[in-house]
Amino acid sequence: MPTVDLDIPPRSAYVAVVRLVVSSLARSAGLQETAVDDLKIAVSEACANAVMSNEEAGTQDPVSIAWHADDDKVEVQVGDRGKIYGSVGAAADERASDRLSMSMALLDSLVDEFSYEPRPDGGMLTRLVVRR
Amino acid sequence: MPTVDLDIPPRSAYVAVVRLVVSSLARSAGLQETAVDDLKIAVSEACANAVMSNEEAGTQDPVSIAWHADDDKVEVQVGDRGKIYGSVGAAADERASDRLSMSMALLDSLVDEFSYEPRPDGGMLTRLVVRR
Amino acid sequence: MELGLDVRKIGSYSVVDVKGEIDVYTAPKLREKLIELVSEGSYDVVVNLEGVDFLDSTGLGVLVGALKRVKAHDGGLSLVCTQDKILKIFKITGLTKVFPIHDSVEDATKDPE
Amino acid sequence: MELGLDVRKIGSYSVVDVKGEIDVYTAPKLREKLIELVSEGSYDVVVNLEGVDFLDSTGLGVLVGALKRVKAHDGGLSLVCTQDKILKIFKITGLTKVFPIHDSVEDATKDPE
Ligand SMILES: Nc1ncnc2c1ncn2[C@@H]1O[C@H](COP(=O)(O)OP(=O)(O)O)[C@@H](O)[C@H]1O
Ligand SMILES: Nc1ncnc2c1ncn2[C@@H]1O[C@H](COP(=O)(O)OP(=O)(O)O)[C@@H](O)[C@H]1O
Repeated sequence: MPTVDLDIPPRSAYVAVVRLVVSSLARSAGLQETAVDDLKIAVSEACANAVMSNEEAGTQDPVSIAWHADDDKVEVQVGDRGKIYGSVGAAADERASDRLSMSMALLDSLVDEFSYEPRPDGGMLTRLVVRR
Repeated sequence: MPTVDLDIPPRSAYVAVVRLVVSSLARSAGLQETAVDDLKIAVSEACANAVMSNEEAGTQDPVSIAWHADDDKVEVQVGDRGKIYGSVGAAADERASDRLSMSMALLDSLVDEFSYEPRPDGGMLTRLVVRR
Repeated sequence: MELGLDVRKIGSYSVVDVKGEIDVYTAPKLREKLIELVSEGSYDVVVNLEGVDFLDSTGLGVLVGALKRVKAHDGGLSLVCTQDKILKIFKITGLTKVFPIHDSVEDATKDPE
Repeated sequence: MELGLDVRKIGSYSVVDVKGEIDVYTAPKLREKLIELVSEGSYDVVVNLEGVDFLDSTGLGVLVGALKRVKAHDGGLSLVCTQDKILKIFKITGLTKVFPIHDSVEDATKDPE
């Protein structure tokens, strides 16, 4: 039932504070330490993806993190208004698609349910579910 | 310029996460350690006041914390939709008005500017400013 | 968030070692513990705040309430605190004049001359 | 958020002791440091992750990029890591097959037989 919403500027410096919030809420929600760490990494990845596409696109719309815990699961949604990620230019010699595929591998294996989809009104939405 | 918005359930268990967020943002914004601590206490007080009036009123509307930093100041607003605070019943033998007057003394002395006012549409708004 | 509350007897004193953050969420646990002590007949109470990272007005309210309770039994409540950021809270609210504040538990539990 | 980056020479190796969180914000600082090392002629690099609390895909991307760079000079890049939560990140992304991962800096800087 309890919902926490956090909006950050779409800039990489703010992802750390999201990790603090998620760790704290996950611990308070009674998740085990490993589950707390896994969810923290997953949410951080989702935010990194959102922030990078926004930094690239130069948008100012916030990245929105929604935390929702109930008796049988924790769900975190990360939404942004950046451009679609695949089109982001690769920085230097680290190809962005290498990074994105590693990010997707992490998201996929660290939570019980994961989806990453365009939003009808622009940007992407990452949905993460941890079952208790 | 950068704005961070955090909405928490109007329950006391969530005030700790607000402190984490404020400390982290204040430190990143370059405030000195004492100023970080002072702002953390002030925001926590504002949230405690908001949460207590909501718990008393049994409302579910979130308490909203807005962080806004620019070159010359940091401003934090804490808004709620609870009932007006003075009317909250005192718990046991600790009179709520004693606590509230201590809270007001802390708010008043820990930040450079402080106001605590009813919102036109219900609830209270606390505004805190720290000048750099 | 856990609030650590350990009680030990030193002479006629009951010393409560508090660990963690005393805020609107955890203060009720401290209140219960202090009420329990008084109801068990402990009227000379020392609250050791050296392990406390954070203290807000709800925590102050609990301490003031406990002071009133022990005073009703001719007892006393003193604090142990050397941390500047916690002492500041007592100064701002004028409570340094209300509570005896000691540098150590040893000091707080010395028998009156 | 600060990322600690200290470089020391052990024999022919350049050891980078990293402290803090490697994420989308701090990873560029690590990338710069590793590019700087290679441009100064250090092709045998050890990245010590024992002081790292957090590592994400941008950090992995930087390590993979640095590996490619030292390999272009017939060098190598190995890691020091014993923390389960960090090793897990390398396992999930298949990078345990790409990087030699050692238990200690001593191990990582032993001369090849
Ligand atoms: N929803 C998803 N779930 C799992 N993997 C995904 C998902 N979306 C993309 N990927 C993976 O991420 C990597 C990068 O995908 P893509 O955005 O198409 O990158 P690029 O356009 O740079 O090739 C690919 O390996 C792809 O399989
Ligand atoms: N905006 C404010 N600034 C400073 N002190 C205030 C402010 N609002 C209330 N207070 C103080 O808080 C205390 C409690 O005020 P009030 O809400 O009127 O309590 P009660 O109705 O319980 O008497 C009083 O001591 C009052 O002076």
